[in-house]
Amino acid sequence: MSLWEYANPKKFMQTSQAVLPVIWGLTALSMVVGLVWGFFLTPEAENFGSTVKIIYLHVPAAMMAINAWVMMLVASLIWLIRRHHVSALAARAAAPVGLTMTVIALVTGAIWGQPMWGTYWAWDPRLTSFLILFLFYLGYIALWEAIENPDAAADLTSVLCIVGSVFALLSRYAVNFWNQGLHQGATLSLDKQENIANVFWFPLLVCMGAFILLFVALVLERTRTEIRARRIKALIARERMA
Amino acid sequence: MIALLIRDLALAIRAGGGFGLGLAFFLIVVVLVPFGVGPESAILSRIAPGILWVGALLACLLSLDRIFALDFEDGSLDLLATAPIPLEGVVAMKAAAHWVTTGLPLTLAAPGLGLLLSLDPAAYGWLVLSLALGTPALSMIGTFGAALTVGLKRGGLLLSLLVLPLYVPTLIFGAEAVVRGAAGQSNATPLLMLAGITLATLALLPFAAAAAIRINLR
Amino acid sequence: MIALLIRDLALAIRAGGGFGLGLAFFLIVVVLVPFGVGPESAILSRIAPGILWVGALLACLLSLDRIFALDFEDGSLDLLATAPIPLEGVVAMKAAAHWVTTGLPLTLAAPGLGLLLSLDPAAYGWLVLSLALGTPALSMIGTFGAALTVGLKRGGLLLSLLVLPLYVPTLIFGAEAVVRGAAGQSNATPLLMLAGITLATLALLPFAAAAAIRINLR
Amino acid sequence: MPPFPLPARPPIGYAKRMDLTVQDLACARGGLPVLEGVGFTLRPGRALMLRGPNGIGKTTLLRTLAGLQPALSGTISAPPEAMAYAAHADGLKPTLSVEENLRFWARVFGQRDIARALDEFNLADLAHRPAQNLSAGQKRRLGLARLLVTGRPIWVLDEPTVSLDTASVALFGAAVAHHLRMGGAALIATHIHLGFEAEELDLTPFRARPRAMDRFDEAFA
Amino acid sequence: MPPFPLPARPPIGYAKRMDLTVQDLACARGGLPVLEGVGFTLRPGRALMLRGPNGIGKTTLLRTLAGLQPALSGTISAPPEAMAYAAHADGLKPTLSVEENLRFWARVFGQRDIARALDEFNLADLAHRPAQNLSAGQKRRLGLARLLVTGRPIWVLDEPTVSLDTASVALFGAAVAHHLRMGGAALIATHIHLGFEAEELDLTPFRARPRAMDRFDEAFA
Amino acid sequence: MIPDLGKYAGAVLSSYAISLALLAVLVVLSLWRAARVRRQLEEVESRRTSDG
Ligand code: HEM
Ligand SMILES: Nc1ncnc2c1ncn2[C@@H]1O[C@H](COP(=O)(O)OP(=O)(O)OP(=O)(O)O)[C@@H](O)[C@H]1O
Ligand SMILES: Nc1ncnc2c1ncn2[C@@H]1O[C@H](COP(=O)(O)OP(=O)(O)OP(=O)(O)O)[C@@H](O)[C@H]1O
Ligand SMILES: [Mg+2]
Ligand SMILES: [Mg+2]
Repeated sequence: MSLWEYANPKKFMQTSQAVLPVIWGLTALSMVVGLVWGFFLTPEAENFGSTVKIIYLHVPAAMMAINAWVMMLVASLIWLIRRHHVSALAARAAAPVGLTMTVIALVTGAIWGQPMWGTYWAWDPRLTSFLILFLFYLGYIALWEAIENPDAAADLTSVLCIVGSVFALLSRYAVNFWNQGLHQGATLSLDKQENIANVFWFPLLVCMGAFILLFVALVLERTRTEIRARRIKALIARERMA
Repeated sequence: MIALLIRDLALAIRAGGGFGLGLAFFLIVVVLVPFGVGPESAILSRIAPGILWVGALLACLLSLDRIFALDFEDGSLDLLATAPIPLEGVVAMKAAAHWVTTGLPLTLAAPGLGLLLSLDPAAYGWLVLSLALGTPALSMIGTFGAALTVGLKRGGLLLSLLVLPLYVPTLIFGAEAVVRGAAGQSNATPLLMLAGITLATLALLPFAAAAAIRINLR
Repeated sequence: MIALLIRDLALAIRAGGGFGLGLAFFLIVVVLVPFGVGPESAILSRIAPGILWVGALLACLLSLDRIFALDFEDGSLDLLATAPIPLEGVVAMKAAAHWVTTGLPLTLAAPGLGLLLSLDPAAYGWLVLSLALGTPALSMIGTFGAALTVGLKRGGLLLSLLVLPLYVPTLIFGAEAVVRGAAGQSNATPLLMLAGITLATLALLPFAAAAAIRINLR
Repeated sequence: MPPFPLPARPPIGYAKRMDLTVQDLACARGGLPVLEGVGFTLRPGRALMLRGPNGIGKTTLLRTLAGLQPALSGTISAPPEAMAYAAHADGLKPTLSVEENLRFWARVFGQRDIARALDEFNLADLAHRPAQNLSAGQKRRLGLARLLVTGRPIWVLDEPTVSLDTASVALFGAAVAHHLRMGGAALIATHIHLGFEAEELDLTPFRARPRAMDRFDEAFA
Repeated sequence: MPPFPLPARPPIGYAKRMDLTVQDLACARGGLPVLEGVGFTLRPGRALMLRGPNGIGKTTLLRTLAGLQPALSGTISAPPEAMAYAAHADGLKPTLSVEENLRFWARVFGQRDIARALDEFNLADLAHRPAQNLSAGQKRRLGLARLLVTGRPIWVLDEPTVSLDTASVALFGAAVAHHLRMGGAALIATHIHLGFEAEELDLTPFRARPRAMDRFDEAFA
Repeated sequence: MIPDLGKYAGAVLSSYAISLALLAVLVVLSLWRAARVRRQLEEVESRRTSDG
């Protein structure tokens, strides 16, 4: 059995119906565990004070904001190459989720910035590229909303997503070139696990897992909604023709 | 295909100043900024390269929706799509016409406007060079955005929303090239990047734009 | 006449974000400026009030051509001109709809964008107040400009040219009110002037705009 | 909001039967006289077909009558407020539904009832469809239905049956007939036969003659 | 300027006589099937009138044939490059003169001669008039004259005689007749009689039937 | 119960509040629209089957 079979709407509806309750359950569980652990049960960090607790929201949200765009890019490519409708609709479903994640990362970062850097906003490269990502999400969603023919909208947003990805990468490089910033780097790098104490690291891992699960759950749920909406549209049109 | 370029230029001239309008808008933005920011020349000269680049970009932006919308409304685009010239060529010609009517005049006029903002004398050459390298990319990217939104009535604002993020790298490298050049630092990297962006967009975006138009017409 | 206001608002919402787009453009302008000017917050905070006002003005400007052009193209304007409501009322309603969809959201969003430009904390209140007082004038003046250019295909750029000079007083008093307010100086004069401009344009321009439309229709 | 005059003119119902008498009318297009010496009378209950080759000035004449442009000279007995004008552009908003479009125009003209208009032009099935999803003929039907919600006695129509199929032309004919029976009148510019009887007026004899121009003030028509 | 492929397809002259055979064609509008099972053959020298009530899908069918939108299924024997499409919008630039408009389209289609086109549609007098100063019917004549400068054998026309007076309809009929004599073919959607003989095809039987939809994958046309 | 957050309490609490509120809005809107669309679909389907 090929993996592509899940791209069949009917198969997708069946499978997602079966797994969704489980995913929602796991999401709730891990979200509660991660956030409670992070918020109540972790100590303060040396140079961050209690603000370190923001990390449990900030980092997972930032991670998912980027990952959501990558997922949309992949889904767009699948739609353009293999014309699986579910793929196009999944990209559409993911965009508002990614947008929300971007907003959360921006807002928590801004709030964190006030005590740490003495300002809500600085034109740091990472912050700036997030702002640009936010604009890309807005444009992508606005284009979906603006086009009435669903297939044309899927095609055009896919083209935009691909071209936009290239320009987003380019912007990232340009912004780095433009301003070397303040944002946390290697001092607390997650890549070098030695630098972050396990007390912070484990709840953070749980929170990242929770955000991933939440993303999957929301995208599945919203894709199902989009498929149903398409079916309603088709059925009403048939009624009209009859 | 050349016929298309000639026609577009003729239309721009007939419309009563296709050349002049973008320029005039540029002028006005540059004039408005001192009204908003205040007249101190120290500050103005500090922000001049950036404002000039942002102004050029906005002037470019404002004329984007003309690129295809008129042709779409009067049916020309349908006819061009069925004509024996490749749509990619049509798109490239449209971008070229847009550049000749906006990017080129903006580049030529920028030094004059630099005066108004007390631009550092050392920066004039770099300003013109960076605009000359960067504005073709602005036109081409804008043409792509216009192709995406061609079916939409008065999609002008949506068009801006789609296009402006795409303009970010060009703007950054452009302004940076002027600032560094004026400060006597090496600005080879931003200039090379600018040239690279222009070449890459000119080579690739016509295909994406033509695809978008085909989708929008059906 | 209320029916017209309601319809225009409904159209703005249906069109997929009549409210959102002007706002998005405002955001983008504000984001672009630092790319051009550089990230130093001292400079940004110095030019923030001016840039915010210029940005609001440009966002307003970009949506002006929607005011009458669509109604002209689809014949609605002919029909409205022969309908039993005075054209002056139509114009006023159009300006009101424009303000609700752009001026109002811009005013509300301005403080958030002030953050991005490290606006002086003392300036936030004055920024909102001056925008609230000034944006109705921007909409009304813009409606007048749109009425002047209504017959022209894609007269967007010409429209900008006509309207921008008319915007200058509003811009100067608006930005000045913020700057003085933030510096703790008295800004009663610019605020009064702003209010005066708004009231005068609201009282007089509908007549001029209606006359312009009548001329353009024949 | 600025103060503006409230609608001074009361909507004129069919109750007020109204003659349309045009005398020695001259009208111009793009600054050049197109027609001159046009005269006719249209009584309540009658329809008049305007005929004439392309470019003679039918559209110009109708726009002048509807009050959209001033006449060069001559008199028009009925005020523009008595006329409902319908031209090529139907004044439809693509994103509004058929019903919303019609309801809007009804409210603008101070009317309430749109059911009859939907009915007479067989639009009830399409009532909730956005106007942008209509075919050319369906749009046109909606544009004509608008006439019924204006409540005005004199219809001034410019090529009303463009894009209509035979069935729809018949609907239109019935609507006009009903309008005439109620005491209305209709002035219709068209090139084709509409399937109902009416007087005809050929505009060819009224083509404006180029006048001798030997004084500068005559350059300003 | 980027490198782009030069026009690979040579303009197809009437010399190459071409059948248009359509088999079992289905086409969609706004993502919904409108027509299905459409089939006909159009031979050189023949004209075919498409008939059908408003909204049946004539415009959709013609756009599909002209290559502007993909067919859902079915085959079309002639390539889009053999067809000249003309619809409601004439593709005219208001600020260019009649002659300039025509010359532009001639160059785009690789032709030179526009005199015959001006002549056949009686546009010679208007040649230097900007298109925006034309009346509705004059614009339409210019739009039709464009067909003559495409040099393409199959004309695909959507309601070509809208706004035309009787004399102009006759000009159009003569132009079509000449085109057919030269070995061309014409496919014309219209609601009215055009004054010359042609086979007719009523599209009503091909209206797409709502199919049973009980599986989700069928929601996607 | 709430841990002592010191002088940063405002920052930490507000970022938690805002983030959770945003997530809640997203989840609620998604589920709400899902339910609404499901209901609509059922209605359309039943209309179809009852019509024959
Ligand atoms: C609006 C402002 C901010 C934005 C948009 C932002 C964005 C990001 C992004 C994109 C990441 C990378 C996540 C990943 O790759 O997995 C990140 C990580 C992180 N951010 Fe922020 N950030 C902001 C402000 C702040 C502030 C003010 C602080 C604290 C002083 C902070 C501390 C961190 C830490 C500790 C990490 C994880 C370490 C790392 O991956 O390098 N951020 N943020
Ligand atoms: N702006 C203009 N300047 C000069 N002449 C114009 C202008 N606009 C139109 N005309 C001319 O005015 C004349 C009258 O045009 P009008 O549209 O009234 O004709 P019409 O009788 O409605 O024709 P049709 O049957 O083709 O619609 C035409 O000959 C036209 O060429
Ligand atoms: N975007 C859309 N979405 C759904 N249906 C549409 C859309 N656009 C058009 N339709 C419908 O598709 C059908 C075919 O339209 P088309 O324009 O091809 O008809 P037509 O035969 O040309 O009619 P006419 O004689 O009125 O021009 C119509 O019933 C129309 O309502
Ligand atoms: Mg006419
Ligand atoms: Mg049609």
